[in-house]
Amino acid sequence: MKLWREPFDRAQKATKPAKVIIDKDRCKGCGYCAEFCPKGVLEMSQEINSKGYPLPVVLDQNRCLACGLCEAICPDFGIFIRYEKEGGL
Amino acid sequence: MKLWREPFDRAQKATKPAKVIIDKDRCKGCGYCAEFCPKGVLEMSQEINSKGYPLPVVLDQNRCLACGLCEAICPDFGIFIRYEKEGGL
Amino acid sequence: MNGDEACAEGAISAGCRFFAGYPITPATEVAERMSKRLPKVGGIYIQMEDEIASMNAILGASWAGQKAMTSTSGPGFSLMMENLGLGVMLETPCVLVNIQRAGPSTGLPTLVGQGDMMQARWGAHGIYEIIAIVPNSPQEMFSLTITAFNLSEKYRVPVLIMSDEAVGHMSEKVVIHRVNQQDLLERKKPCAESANYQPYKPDDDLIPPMAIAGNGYRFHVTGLTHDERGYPVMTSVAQDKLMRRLVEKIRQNRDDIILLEEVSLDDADVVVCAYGITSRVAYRAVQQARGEGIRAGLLRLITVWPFPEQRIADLASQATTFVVPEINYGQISLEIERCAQGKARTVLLPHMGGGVHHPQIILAAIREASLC
Amino acid sequence: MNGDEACAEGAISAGCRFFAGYPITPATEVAERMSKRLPKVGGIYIQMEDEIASMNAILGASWAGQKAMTSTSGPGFSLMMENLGLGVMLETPCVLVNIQRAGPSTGLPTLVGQGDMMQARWGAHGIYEIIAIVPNSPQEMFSLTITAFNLSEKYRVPVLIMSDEAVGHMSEKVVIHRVNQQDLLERKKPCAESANYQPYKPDDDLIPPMAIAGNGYRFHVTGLTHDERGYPVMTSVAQDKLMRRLVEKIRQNRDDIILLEEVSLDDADVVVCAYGITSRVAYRAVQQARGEGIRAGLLRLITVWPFPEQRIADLASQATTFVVPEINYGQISLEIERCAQGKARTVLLPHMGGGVHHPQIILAAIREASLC
Amino acid sequence: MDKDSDSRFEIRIAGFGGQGVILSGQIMGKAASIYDKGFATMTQSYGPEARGGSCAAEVVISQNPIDYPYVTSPQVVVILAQEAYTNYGRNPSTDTLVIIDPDLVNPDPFQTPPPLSVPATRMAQEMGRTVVANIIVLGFLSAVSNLVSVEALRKAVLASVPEGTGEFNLKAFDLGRTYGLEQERRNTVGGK
Amino acid sequence: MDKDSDSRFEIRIAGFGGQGVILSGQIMGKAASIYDKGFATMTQSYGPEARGGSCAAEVVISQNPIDYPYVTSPQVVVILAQEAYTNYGRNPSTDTLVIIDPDLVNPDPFQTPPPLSVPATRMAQEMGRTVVANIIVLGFLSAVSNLVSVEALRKAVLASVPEGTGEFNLKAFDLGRTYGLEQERRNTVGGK
Amino acid sequence: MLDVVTEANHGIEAFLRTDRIPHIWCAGCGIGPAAGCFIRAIERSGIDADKIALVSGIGCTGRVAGYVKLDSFHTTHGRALPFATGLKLGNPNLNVVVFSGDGDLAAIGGNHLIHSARRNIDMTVVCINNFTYGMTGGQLGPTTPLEARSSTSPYGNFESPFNLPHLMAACGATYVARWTVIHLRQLERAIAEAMSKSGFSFIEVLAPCPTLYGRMNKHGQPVDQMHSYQERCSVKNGANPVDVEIDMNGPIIVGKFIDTERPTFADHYMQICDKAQTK
Amino acid sequence: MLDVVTEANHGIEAFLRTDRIPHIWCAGCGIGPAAGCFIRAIERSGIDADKIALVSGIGCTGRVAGYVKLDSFHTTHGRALPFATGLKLGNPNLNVVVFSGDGDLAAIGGNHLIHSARRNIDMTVVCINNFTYGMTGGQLGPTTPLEARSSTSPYGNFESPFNLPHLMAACGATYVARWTVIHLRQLERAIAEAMSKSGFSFIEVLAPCPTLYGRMNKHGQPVDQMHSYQERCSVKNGANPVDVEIDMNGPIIVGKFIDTERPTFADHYMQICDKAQTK
Ligand SMILES: Cc1ncc(C[n+]2csc(CCOP(=O)(O)OP(=O)(O)O)c2C)c(N)n1
Ligand SMILES: Cc1ncc(C[n+]2csc(CCOP(=O)(O)OP(=O)(O)O)c2C)c(N)n1
Ligand code: SF4
Ligand code: SF4
Ligand code: SF4
Ligand code: SF4
Repeated sequence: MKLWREPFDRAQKATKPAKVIIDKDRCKGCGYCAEFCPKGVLEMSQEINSKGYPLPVVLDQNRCLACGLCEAICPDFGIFIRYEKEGGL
Repeated sequence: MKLWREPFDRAQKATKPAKVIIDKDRCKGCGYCAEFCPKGVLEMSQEINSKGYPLPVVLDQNRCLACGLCEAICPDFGIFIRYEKEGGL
Repeated sequence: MNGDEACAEGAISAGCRFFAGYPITPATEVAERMSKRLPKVGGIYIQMEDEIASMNAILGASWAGQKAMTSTSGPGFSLMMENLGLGVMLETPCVLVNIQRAGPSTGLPTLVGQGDMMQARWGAHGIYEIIAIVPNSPQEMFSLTITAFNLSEKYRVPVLIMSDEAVGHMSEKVVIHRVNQQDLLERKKPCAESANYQPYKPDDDLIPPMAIAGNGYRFHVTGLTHDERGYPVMTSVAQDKLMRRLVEKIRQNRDDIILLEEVSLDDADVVVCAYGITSRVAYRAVQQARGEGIRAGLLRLITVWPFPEQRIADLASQATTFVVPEINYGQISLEIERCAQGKARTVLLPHMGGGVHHPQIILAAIREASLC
Repeated sequence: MNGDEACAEGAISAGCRFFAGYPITPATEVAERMSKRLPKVGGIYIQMEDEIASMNAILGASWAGQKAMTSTSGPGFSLMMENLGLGVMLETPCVLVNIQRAGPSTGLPTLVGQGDMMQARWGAHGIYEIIAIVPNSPQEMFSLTITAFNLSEKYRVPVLIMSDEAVGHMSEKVVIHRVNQQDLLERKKPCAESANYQPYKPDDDLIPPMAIAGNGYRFHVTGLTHDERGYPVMTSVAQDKLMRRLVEKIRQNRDDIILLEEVSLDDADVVVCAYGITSRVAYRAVQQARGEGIRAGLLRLITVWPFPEQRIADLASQATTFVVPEINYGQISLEIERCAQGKARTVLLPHMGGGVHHPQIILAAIREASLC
Repeated sequence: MDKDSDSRFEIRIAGFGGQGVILSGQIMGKAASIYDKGFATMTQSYGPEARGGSCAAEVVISQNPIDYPYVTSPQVVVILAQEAYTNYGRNPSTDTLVIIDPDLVNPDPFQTPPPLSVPATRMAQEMGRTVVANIIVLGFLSAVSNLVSVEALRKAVLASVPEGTGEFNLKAFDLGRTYGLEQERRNTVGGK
Repeated sequence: MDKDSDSRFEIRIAGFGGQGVILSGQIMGKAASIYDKGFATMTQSYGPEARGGSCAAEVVISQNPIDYPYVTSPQVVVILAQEAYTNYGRNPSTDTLVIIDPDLVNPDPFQTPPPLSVPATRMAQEMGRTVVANIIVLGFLSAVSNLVSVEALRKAVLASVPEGTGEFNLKAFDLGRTYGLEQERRNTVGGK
Repeated sequence: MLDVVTEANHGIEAFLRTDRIPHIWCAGCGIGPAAGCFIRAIERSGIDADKIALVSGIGCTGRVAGYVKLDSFHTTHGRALPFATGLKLGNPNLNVVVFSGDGDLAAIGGNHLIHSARRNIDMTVVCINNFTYGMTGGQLGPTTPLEARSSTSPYGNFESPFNLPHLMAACGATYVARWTVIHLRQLERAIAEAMSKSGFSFIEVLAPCPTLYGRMNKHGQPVDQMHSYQERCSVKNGANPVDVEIDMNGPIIVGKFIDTERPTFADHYMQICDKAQTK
Repeated sequence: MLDVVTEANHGIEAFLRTDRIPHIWCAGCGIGPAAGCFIRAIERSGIDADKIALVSGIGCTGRVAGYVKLDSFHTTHGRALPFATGLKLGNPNLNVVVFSGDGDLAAIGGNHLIHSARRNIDMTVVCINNFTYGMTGGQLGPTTPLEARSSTSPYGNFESPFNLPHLMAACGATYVARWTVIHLRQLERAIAEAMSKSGFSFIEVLAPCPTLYGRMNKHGQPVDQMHSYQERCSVKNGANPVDVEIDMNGPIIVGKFIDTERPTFADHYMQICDKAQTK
């Protein structure tokens, strides 16, 4: 079931290159990030962490808008966007 | 200083013969009865009761409308209207 | 069934049809059970806005004729204190359950403590005497709750059930026996005609019959010091008369009220005195000590308030030492020390809470005491 | 100036610049005086919606760096108990004044009582130790309020002033001496850099330095059982460590804290032990007894909590009897009985409240005791 | 220890709330302790009523610190209500001076010696402000006894009444004092 | 007095909140005390978390009334979280049977005897409802020990799960039991 | 003709504990007239007085429970409402009236007030607003207008007061009115109406406290405050509660602001019981 | 590239007590996202974080004080507001934020809530409304919609809930808004706005409690409640608070309802001090 979604300030962020990082120890597998990512970048996987919670995986990093929604909605401070420095590391 | 006054349901009560009775032990001399009687039936006097409170007196029983305002406004349940039984006692 | 649930069942069996409460760990299950059960038996479950309101609601319900109960734990118990005093002053039957956790303040909400024992006696301002009983198993949570209602109705006083998280959350088989009507005590009803009824005119037993609202007595009750008519009287004479009666109606009936469990005390040199969950640990230690040939015994306080002064005094003459394990930093041990009058030593074994004593600690204390 | 007003003046002199309260007879005059004085000295007077709020507001103000006070009487004192516990747990300096009236419940609101003495010690749930002092004149209401602030800042604990209506409403000349800055104690400030600061890491004296809000420490405090970082730790080990420290920081400093007034005790056979207004009545009775040649003396408890156990024990070895007049049905007398360990008798002279003992009653008890 | 007994004087003022009973006591105490440089203690008892309940002030005055602060055998008793008379005024010890307001108290006609009378309430009413009745009583007291000095009393009155009403209160004081001085039987108590 | 010691069995189940640890304990207790007509006590300890905090149930089973209700030397320990393993599972006494969920617990490779394993969480996930993991564990337990009778356990499961889920839970129980019976090393404890 | 007050010749005497009168209230206190209105409202409503339970908290107003001859409960400060809730739910046949002060109901008792209204407990609350705490000597309360003097705001009040009808409206009270003790018949009618109606009713009654609030705010004589009401009040039935704030000297809107219906706590609860019992 | 979370690469880490995370909240609990919004609001507002004091009561939400790295106070159940009042008045330079649960703030703490709003104490209150008491296991609370299940309303809820924005409006709060944790940017902006503004601000945040409220009310999966918000919410800034009631399954109005100015307690008090000092 996929519902209407609100892409958060897509305009500003869409161009910045970014990487989605998941902290597996913090994640509790609620599925918000996967469910509400406006571009379907994430998906819940069969992998479970040490507490038995299922983990999300990044399906396709390139689709990511760097909108920050997953980071903001994650109840566990467990996922975040690492913006690449201009010109790389 | 006499202000605007509201005669309470004068219509119904005006005809009944009545007598104003003051319980001197209860009265604390606030002056409400005298101040708010729509017909000026009562007046505060120089007489004081056993607690030193000045007492109201009935100036003219005949002016009384038996509206019941003094009875209702008295904070001390100290004044009341005794309606005469039809045909007297 | 756990202890909390058994307590709720005991209340239902005792005829309690009104529960007002506010959730708090580890007492919430009492309320939860009541919220399931009461609508089925036509009783009222209401969740109030806080514990103060809960306490007052059960007082009101009691004056409407209901057997009423509330349950809480430390923080809520503290909040109930003022109006527990009102209950005492109005002589209102009701039951207040405290499933003790470790405090002070929010402390360890999910873990056991026995730190509110003195508060049960002294937590409200002013002069009063109270009844407090301490179950040590789910089965007793059931049966002593019935006892609590009975005492409360009989003596017209709020009765406290001072349980603890360990017993409240312990699951054991509970036999819910049908309670005979004659085993349920009810408050005395007034026989005076309504016009002559005086709400605080006691019978010879110091307890006044109790009218309830709505029956034409047109009575008045007040938390102010009052006379037998229930009218406020602002004098030390009225205060003296009222206070003595309120206190004496409990003190003079100590023998009827106080429940104790005694194990191997006949020849005991070392008396372990314990209550609630700690008594079950102590039991094990006493067993072991006996196994080692030490003349140890267990005095388990079921009733903690009024305090069994006489029994302690008697044992003090017999034994050399009281060993008092409690999950606090010394409360009931102080009372024992007082009543022992220097005739026997009192050894406190404090546990700060969040767990129970290891039986070895009590055993060690018994051993040491037996050497004195 | 009456005792209530003198108390307010003492607070101002001690540097108190925050008062939160709720009116209640006979403590209202403390608040009234504060509401007049504080705006003049740039302090905050706030009348809260109830006593619970008042208690919390002074805790908050204390963490904002203020010396803060509230005042109340029995019913309000009962309501403050839960958050007095929070004050203890957070180790928050503040002063709480109880002008005792006769209770329980609403009781005799305008008349004297001493029925909250045990509540001062045991009124909140859980494990704690507290400081409570009892003035017996308006002058002492002034000076002991300063003492209360000092103890509170020094030991990081709420300090109770357990006065009574008689002293609170008694008018006597009060000398408001200027207090030297060096006679005012202030809480220890942290010297650690903010990054390393641990709000509950004690110094050797068991008392942790206290940061206040807004200074970059980014500290956390909680009413849950916590470690030295102030973080909740839900174990009995953490509870044990914390409770022992909170209690011991008071108990180990008994000698510094406890204030007693002793009159003619050197050779006393009969020791009258009293506090607050009752001590002034007792004084008269002891005088008269001495006049009759009886070796009577007065031990006046200025500090009631922590209880002067040792002094009582010592006197028990010297005297035959403690005579304990109190305006309640026996509270401090129980502590005396406990500490006397059967070496001296304890005779309680209860007064239910609404007035003070007649000196003759105390004298009669002294006489009788002297015959034993 | 027994320092205060020789110089100790006790006064009880009893009436009902709203009459300024407590204030009178405070003025007495202030006069004695602050302006006469002695010691004084005032204790009070009152009911829950803001007005009209019975109410009493007990003042103890001494040259020495006062331990026991209550009145047991007063030298002066001022009675401003019938109930108070029944409790305190009817059976005084022989050396007690009893003062009443005759409009508020109906004394036992056989009481000996008969109490002194000052119709303070009526006098105050005539002055236009019943609240000063208590000050009139103090003035009267200053005339018939010398427990505290007149000067100290006047100062204490001034220091105790609301701002702006000082003069009016002193007038009331003087009225009471004049009335007292005019009374034939002068019953001076207190040897100071 | 010393009635319960000979017939006493102790079980500890430890994991984190949300795994149904307490419920498993209750089912064990109910099976033993109600359906097997013995005595049982379950005590619990847990943190403030609704989910995810560490949590343990201790069950004592006996033919006689149980005085001391805590576990001191358990015959069986079920471990469903790493932290619980560290606390309770790593150093059992030699006659203690340790059962773990290998997806949640990384046992010490040198532990002897190695703990029994049942991947209950994964099995439950495969059944479609992770909540039945605890019931799978009970089924497993019924296979590898005989502290309580299988029949009593099944009845207790039925009496303890939400209405309408009975059959599903029994399926889970049987799954766990079958898995247990299939395990090569059968370690039966409890002499009953 | 007899000049003594007997029950026969004075209607409300039958409802007074005459053995306790004279009462403790001051000369000109507005609590007495309000209590009188309550008594006449009982008569007017025709409700069986034996079934009325009267509950008060602590305060000058709280004493009403002691003077009116009904089953009457003088509880603790602020706690009349939860006590009354217990009474009402404990015996649904009772007609429960809470008569107490603004401090009692809205300061310390404020939480119970909003929750009782929210739950729509079937009771009538008469709240005497004298703008101060009377019993304790005239301190600042949650209804004291800005700038007013009180014994704890000697330089003038610095706390904005509640608009009680608005507060009650926000909590879902089904009957909300405000009158003063000069509106004697309206007040009597309002109380009768509220008592006859099911649901939570709240009547704010402005009443003089000449001794304290009056004296400290230039209304030293009892009649002064009454006159001020006369001058400042205008009746506006159905006024939006948002608009009925009271300040120190400005106009005062009185009237019946809300009179509506919604299921009471007991109504809802009975449904639940049915459900539980048939389950 | 590093795959570990460090303060450098994750903006809000600097505001978290990372040594306490993972936190105790359940999978999908809405408190976390709300706390995140608060942290980003601090950054957005530019307020000196050293001057912020964070106060919580007891409850799942109350734990926020323990996870956010500010001077933070985890007080007792219901008492965050008076504690915060003391802090704010004790040091007016503090920016005080109260972050707590609906039960904490509106059940046991209801009286403090209405009085703090009335006094217009300058602080920001973030109230997490998950329609239940989370910490104690999902009981009926004052925000639980009628008919909803909870552990103490097993047959459905029989108490009408509060409309919190209306209640706050009636008490004079100067900023009142409601958002859900799906409205992440709006919520962040609202908190920043409220913190930057003087006066009493109240922000109701609807947040899923999947473990308890959700599970008992047919929203067993975390995402279910989020979807329900998406479906039911419509933004209506400036909506009349009277009209924003929430029921079990009906539409929900979110938005900023009130944003106005009036003098704070401290403003009034300072005037009084001036008066007293020149007197
Ligand atoms: C817990 C508690 N706090 C304070 C008091 C003191 N007290 C008694 S009555 C009262 C205020 C009364 O004010 P209000 O309710 O407005 O009634 P009024 O006297 O004005 O009629 C207060 C503060 C008390 N009795 N109990
Ligand atoms: C005086 C007191 N009563 C009750 C409790 C138990 N208690 C702790 S949190 C809580 C409710 C929490 O609900 P809410 O504020 O809505 O926060 P949530 O857990 O839902 O975030 C309760 C009742 C307590 N700690 N103290
Ligand atoms: S939102 Fe966070 S907790 Fe939820 S699945 Fe994604 S990373 Fe895990
Ligand atoms: S209204 Fe009553 S108290 Fe007032 S003067 Fe008239 S009779 Fe006396
Ligand atoms: S103090 Fe005020 S409210 Fe109280 S009785 Fe007197 S006038 Fe009435
Ligand atoms: S119980 Fe509910 S509110 Fe509490 S942490 Fe879990 S999901 Fe959040």
